[in-house]
Amino acid sequence: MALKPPELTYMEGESRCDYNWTTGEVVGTFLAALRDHGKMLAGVCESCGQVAVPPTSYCESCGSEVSDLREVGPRGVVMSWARVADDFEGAPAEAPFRYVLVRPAGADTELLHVAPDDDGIRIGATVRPEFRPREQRGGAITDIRWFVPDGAESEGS
Amino acid sequence: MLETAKPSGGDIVKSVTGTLDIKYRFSYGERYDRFFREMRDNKRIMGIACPKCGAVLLPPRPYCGFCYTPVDEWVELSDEGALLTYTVVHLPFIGQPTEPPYIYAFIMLDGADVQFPHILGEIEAADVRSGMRVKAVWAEERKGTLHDIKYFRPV
Amino acid sequence: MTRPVAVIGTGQTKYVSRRDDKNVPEIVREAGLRALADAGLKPSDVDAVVIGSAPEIFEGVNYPEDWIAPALGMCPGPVMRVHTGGTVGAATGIAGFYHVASGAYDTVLAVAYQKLSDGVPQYGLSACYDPLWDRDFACGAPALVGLQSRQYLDRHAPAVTEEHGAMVAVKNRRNALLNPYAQIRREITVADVMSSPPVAEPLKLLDCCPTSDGAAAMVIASEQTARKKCPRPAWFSGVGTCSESPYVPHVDMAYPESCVRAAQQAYQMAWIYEPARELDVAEVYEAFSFQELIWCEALGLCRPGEGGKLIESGRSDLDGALPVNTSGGVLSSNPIGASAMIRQVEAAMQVMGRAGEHQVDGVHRALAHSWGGAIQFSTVTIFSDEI
Amino acid sequence: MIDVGVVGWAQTQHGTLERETHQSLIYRVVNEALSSCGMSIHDIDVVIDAGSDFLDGRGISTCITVDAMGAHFKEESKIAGDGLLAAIYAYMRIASGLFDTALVVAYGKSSESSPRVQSLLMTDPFYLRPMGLDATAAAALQARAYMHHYGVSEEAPARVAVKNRAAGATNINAQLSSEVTLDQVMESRPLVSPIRELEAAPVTDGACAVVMAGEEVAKSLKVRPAWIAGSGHAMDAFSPGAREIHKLRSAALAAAAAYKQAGVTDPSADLDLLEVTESFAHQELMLYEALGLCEEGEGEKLLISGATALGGRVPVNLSGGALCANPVVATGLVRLAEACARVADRGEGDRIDGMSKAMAHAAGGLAMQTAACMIVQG
Repeated sequence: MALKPPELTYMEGESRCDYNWTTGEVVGTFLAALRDHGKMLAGVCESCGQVAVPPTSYCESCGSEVSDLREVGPRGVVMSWARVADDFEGAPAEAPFRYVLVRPAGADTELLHVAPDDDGIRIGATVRPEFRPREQRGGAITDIRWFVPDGAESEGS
Repeated sequence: MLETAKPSGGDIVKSVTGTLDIKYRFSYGERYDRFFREMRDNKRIMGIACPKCGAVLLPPRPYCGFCYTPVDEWVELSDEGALLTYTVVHLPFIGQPTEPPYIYAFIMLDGADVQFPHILGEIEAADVRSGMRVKAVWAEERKGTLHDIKYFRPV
Repeated sequence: MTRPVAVIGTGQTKYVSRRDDKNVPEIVREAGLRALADAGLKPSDVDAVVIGSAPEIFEGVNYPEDWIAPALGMCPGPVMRVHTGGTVGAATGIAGFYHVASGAYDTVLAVAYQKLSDGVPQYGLSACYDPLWDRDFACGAPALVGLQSRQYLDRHAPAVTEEHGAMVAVKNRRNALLNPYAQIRREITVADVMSSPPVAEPLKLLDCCPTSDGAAAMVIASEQTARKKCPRPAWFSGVGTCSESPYVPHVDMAYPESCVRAAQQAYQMAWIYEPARELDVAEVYEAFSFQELIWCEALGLCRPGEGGKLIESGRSDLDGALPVNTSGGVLSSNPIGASAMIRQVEAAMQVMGRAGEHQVDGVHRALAHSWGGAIQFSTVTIFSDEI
Repeated sequence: MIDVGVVGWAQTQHGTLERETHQSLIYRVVNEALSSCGMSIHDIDVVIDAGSDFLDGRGISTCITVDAMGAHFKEESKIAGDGLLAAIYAYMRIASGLFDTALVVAYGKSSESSPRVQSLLMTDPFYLRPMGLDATAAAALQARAYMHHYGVSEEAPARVAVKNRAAGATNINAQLSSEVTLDQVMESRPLVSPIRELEAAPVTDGACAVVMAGEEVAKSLKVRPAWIAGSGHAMDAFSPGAREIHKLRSAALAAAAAYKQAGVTDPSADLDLLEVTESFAHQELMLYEALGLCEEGEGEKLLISGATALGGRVPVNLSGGALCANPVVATGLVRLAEACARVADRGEGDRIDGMSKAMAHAAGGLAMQTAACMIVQG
């Protein structure tokens, strides 16, 4: 009664679960403003005055309440970027594309987003958000399709 | 405050949905490999005996959980044993291979000192009693998992 | 000997099935700021934060402390997350105790939370089982505790019956009527419990805890700060935890040895010889009704097999000699990762005299218990009104 | 705080260990750590462990590893994050006076799932996850910002990889034990540029265990301990865009706390060795600055001076660091084990003459949001 091959090496498994995350008022308002108005709102800390985008209901810098939201941008400055060459599952854009940290005009922090793989995307460059058409927006950070170099023609327009 | 910035076109976004789907490759390791191949190929349930405290252990590990001694002595166990405790599961859950209601049980196999988890078949829930004798019903097609036993039936 | 450490403030959110106005960090912040306010402190008075939550799969974020801790106004600062399963809320409070007892920090904020409605709780619990062993048969927590409850009932029949479990459910839901934070606040009868649908027999729906969103927090401080900030601190007088393997001979789910040992350790540290007589209140982690009886036996609050007699006698009622689960217990609110800390919070509040309508008169010593894993992790914390 | 010594340590061979389970790895490494100091599991009062449920594919994975750690009927608690944080908690336990000995265990088997997905799980559901941001992309943004801000050359991170791979070539436990040239690194495949394949840590399975004891027990053992002189940990803001991403504020704060406790005023003079968690090569340069080995922006200069290489003034990662083996969760605890081996006077091969004080560093979060440090001395 010898043991036969094949050896048992791996058991395939998966963890699959659906989520429905409560956003809270500040996050929910920010996402709705993207969807309904194509605008970026930043949170203003009532104590240290930091203007943070995207906003949280508490200041990540000093911990105080953030109760005032104000529009920032739409133009912003690229503070850093990174180039993705290969596609991956769940990628926010078709490769090649670039991740960018953009500081919108009037904000003290940076928003993480994506940009086309364009030499105009470099540190210090001015960019502007390109929103998806109104009917394609669902109230998500991806309602901004990406940030393009300011002055560039948007694709398909 | 928030009101001033609230979009007039619609309500705020109350929640965001998403799905996690993470794939794993769980290593059997040398012990589970041997254990499940014995089930798959030979319809045998194997325990491991601790040389120090003498306990016959399940599931197979490289050590005795009780006295932390290295263990390596494989012992064949009976596929028959006594029902330690049981519960009738009515609650459905994601990924459940058996449709509820079913009887989930801890069985003390003859020759083992640690419980073996499985389900019961060929018996009505009302007739189950702790301590009753049960025996494995082996699956025709076996792949090296606990499902190589279909269920335990009353003796 | 270790230096004295006390709870000087507590905070809780209202426990609800779906908190739809705040996200996870915001709920944690709510409880944390309430605890600080209760202690008369500001976030800047805190030297370190300890966070606790159960499996990350509940909310689908790994290392959630990285996301959440900044909401407590502590960043940049020292943050540590404890992660021990069902016991985690208590293990978080205990980690807070060691942060201060070690002399490393003076004032620590300990927060535990769960937002179960963001995910699928029973799936999260089923994923706790070994994928190569018992995952396919086990079903969340009810199946495991179904096995435990059956073992307990069979051992002590006829002295313990299914009705005794129902009486626990009735008592704790009645206590919850007095607790503004409790989720389930509805009077029920033994008949209601007995006729509720089966979940994992012998557990019926009303024998089971709900799933909740919520957070609980404690401010834990050194003697110097406690004396300055709190008229009646709840001193940590006994702390014990014990883990056990589920895969060793003689595992006894009906009288878990990890619980017995954790209690012995805590009693020894607190100089308690007769827990049933010397304790004034006890909060035990009864996620399912029969567990209250099992824990009371293992903690020495009654003799083994006398759990039925205990609940029948009224001794564990709110106006009894040793009230158990004055808060309404886990049966009334269950944000899993916070549930064990809620036990500590209630015990501390009873000692501090801040338990409101469910305050028991003259509490000097209170016990908080929790269990976790495959009924294999136990914690016992004793709070006292004097060092 | 009372004196606590690290008395025993061990790590597994690191690599893709497909025939090992979490339990077999843990059992072996714990036994080796115990025997390194002549102790038995029965001498251990408390076990503090670190693991990641998502990485393990199980909730509360201690349910089935607690016995492998020898924690049956013991005090045991689990910390999320790196094993070095667990070591800090174990240190507190002994310092409280309630425990004489502690065992610290950390393990990770990254080969059982996708590292990209694992790091994506660290993102929040609202702002970062929809962008698919993983650890490499976050580190790439950090690398570009850092290099731009201080005018760091493109070769500088590659030089870190060359240095650490050379060091790793002598480390018998390392996963990657071959030297690489500057050209090889520069020509390696871009992952998320500016990060290249050879500038990123490998996918590793491995475990580490450390035994600690209070003064009395530590002095009663036949082997000399490495005494804990200081420790600290810190967390920065979560949002990468809300941090000054070209600096490592959490590492600076964690180190400052450890330095204060240990009486270290000039780290590059007072420390003889550092073991740091450079999951990506540029991070070692940033750490030189954050940990006070040089001025802000001078990391590349320090590297080129040779000060941080073997034989230099303040060697960093003589083990080869995370670039040669990165068993996540255990990576930082491995740094502690390596640091102890270099400074403890145990008459073994690993100790380096003249070295008496070393610091171990661990990192966590996207783009090093969190840090932990522990200083040990022989």
